[in-house]
Amino acid sequence: MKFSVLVNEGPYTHQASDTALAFTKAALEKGHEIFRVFFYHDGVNNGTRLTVPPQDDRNLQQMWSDLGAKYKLDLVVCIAAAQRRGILDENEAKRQGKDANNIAPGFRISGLGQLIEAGIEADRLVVFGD
Amino acid sequence: MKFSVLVNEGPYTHQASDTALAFTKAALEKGHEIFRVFFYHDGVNNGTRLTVPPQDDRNLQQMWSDLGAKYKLDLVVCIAAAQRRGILDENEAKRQGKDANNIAPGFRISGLGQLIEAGIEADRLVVFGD
Amino acid sequence: MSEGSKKKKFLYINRRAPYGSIYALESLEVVLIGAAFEQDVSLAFIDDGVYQLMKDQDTKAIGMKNFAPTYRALGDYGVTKVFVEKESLDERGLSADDLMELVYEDENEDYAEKPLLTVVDRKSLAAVMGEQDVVLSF
Amino acid sequence: MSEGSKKKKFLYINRRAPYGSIYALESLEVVLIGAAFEQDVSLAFIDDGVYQLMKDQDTKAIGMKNFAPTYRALGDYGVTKVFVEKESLDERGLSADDLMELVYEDENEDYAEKPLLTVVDRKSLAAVMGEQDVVLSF
Amino acid sequence: MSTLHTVNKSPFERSTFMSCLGHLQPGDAVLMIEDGVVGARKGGAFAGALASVAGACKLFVLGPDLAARGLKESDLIDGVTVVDYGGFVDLAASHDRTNSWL
Amino acid sequence: MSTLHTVNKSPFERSTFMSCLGHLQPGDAVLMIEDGVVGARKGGAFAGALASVAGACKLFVLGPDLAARGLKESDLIDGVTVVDYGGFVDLAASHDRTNSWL
Repeated sequence: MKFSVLVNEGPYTHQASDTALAFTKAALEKGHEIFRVFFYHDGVNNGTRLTVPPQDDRNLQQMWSDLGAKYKLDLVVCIAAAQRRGILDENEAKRQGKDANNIAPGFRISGLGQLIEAGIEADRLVVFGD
Repeated sequence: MKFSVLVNEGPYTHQASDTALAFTKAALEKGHEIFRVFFYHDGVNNGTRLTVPPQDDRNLQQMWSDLGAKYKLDLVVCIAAAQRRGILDENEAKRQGKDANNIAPGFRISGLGQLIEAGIEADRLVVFGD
Repeated sequence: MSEGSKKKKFLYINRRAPYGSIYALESLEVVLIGAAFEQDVSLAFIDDGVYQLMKDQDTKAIGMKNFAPTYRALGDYGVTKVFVEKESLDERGLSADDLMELVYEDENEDYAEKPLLTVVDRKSLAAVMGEQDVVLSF
Repeated sequence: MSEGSKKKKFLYINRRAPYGSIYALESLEVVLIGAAFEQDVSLAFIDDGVYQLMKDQDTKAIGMKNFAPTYRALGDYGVTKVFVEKESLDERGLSADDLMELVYEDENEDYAEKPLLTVVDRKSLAAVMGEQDVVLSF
Repeated sequence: MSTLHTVNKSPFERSTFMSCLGHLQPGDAVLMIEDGVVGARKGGAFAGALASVAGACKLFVLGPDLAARGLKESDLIDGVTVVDYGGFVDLAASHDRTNSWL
Repeated sequence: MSTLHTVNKSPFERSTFMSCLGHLQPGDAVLMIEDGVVGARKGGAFAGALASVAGACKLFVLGPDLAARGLKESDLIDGVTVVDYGGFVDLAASHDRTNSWL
């Protein structure tokens, strides 16, 4: 079956990202397809490569990037939500005249239409949030 | 009177930062002193200079930086919370081997002890959060 | 729509008051972007979500943009199934009179102006939820 | 402490369950750092905060660090006034037996081992709240 | 030695509002801010609980938040005073401590 | 045509748990995850409300979240099934849609 996953909160503050990651992994291990993981609201904060969690804690950005690389996942950060919260890739940083970017490997920034498409194309959309 | 302010949530997602800013401004305009504004939990996300809010929306980072400059406010971002969430200044980025930093002008990164001190030194500590 | 393309039933459930958090505004952004995809869209306002539709919202003093007028455009975006839960109004001491008078022009009836909001009871709304392909709650 | 230095009464109120959000953990980090300042510290566990003290927390399967053992160190940090609200336990079908058995060594009584948690009723806790200089709620 | 309690969430969404009311001392003040202002509306399910503490405690709502949610002073239960951000500062200054119910 | 409802917050903290129970259709399933698992504890204030829907709907809790909060299967009201993340996936697949009460 084809799933899409929506992550609405950032890492650490709420459990949403942890649960979404565990769900996504379990679905893949059962042979399901993940059409897309879309990050909205504070969920975009999962996609910064500048996090330095404590050494005895999990690194959620790294875990998403690793899972994405292993299964070739489409990890999409909403552009409008990302701009409000300061998540930029190289192109966006240039376009907005910012002197740095912080997007993590394996994440891409795109529009909200990708969320609607994720709902249309997948058999099930599962949402995680606050 | 001497106030300290604690901001526990990031900009836009919750109203906490807006209300804290309005409170701080009103206190200053009444002639009170603001000993420190401390940003904890997701509150550290107020301190990234990479945000690009929509043109018809407020820019909370800019408003904090401006208010800070006008009144010489001590705007302190908690280092432990900031590392978890990817808010770094130049020193921290170097120390952690990161290729970019995102701290906004007028904010400084320091330890949780600064929050305790803010509670001890101010006559009142007022907290804003989710 | 062409026969081959997919048309799904999308329900957006709005449960939170506006301004205290961004969910109401960012939900509206999804609905407006989603309109371009010509899906079968419904909106439901339940629990504190009913406050999103209040008349006379004035956000000047909190320094935030008043996005309530945007709900007036829903009809133009082809979103005409908009439900408000009666029990949610009742619990809050509100009635339909406290809400904005929203209308849309029905293109199937010579653009006759019709009320956009339909107040329904909890049981009916639960039935609407049970008919969807995709449910997004904000 | 020297006579001139300030000593204030700090109360940390823990209201949320652990793991679902980070507030419980980051509250504990404040308490431990704050201990170095030798203030007059109290902790209160009310509402869902009582779940932070549950016995037998096992976080292996959620992939998060179990920080419950850290509460055992509170006494070593000089934090010995730790209140648990009785009504909050009752509403959740919990009793003091469901909580970790935490102790501290009383340095004023030849390091006698004493229970760290004191179960108090809501009214008493409200009185404790009213005696503080600084109240932080997480 | 009284406390200013602030409540920033709707009682219809979170338990903080009722938890706050359950921990008041006589002479304390409650200030409803942000989404918390909706709890003070006349005819709402929590109006009675709020009114029951109005004798022993003073009740306030933040006007800017009230207006944003389309509510007017006349929509509120009796005994609630509307203040602006300056009034919030005054309340924080005139009480011995602030307890933010988050 | 049944729905999997997920509830991720404690009923003692938020209204989502009760709002979800109020919007169930016969044949639906409710899965309590994250802090939501505490609502299924025997003797708790919401145990009765949950038990009252157990006839028409199936009830589940996410085991990893239950263990993290120091709760065991034997602590739960009757009629609640414990699943792991794989079971969560199976439930999402076997119902026509998922409704996350956020």
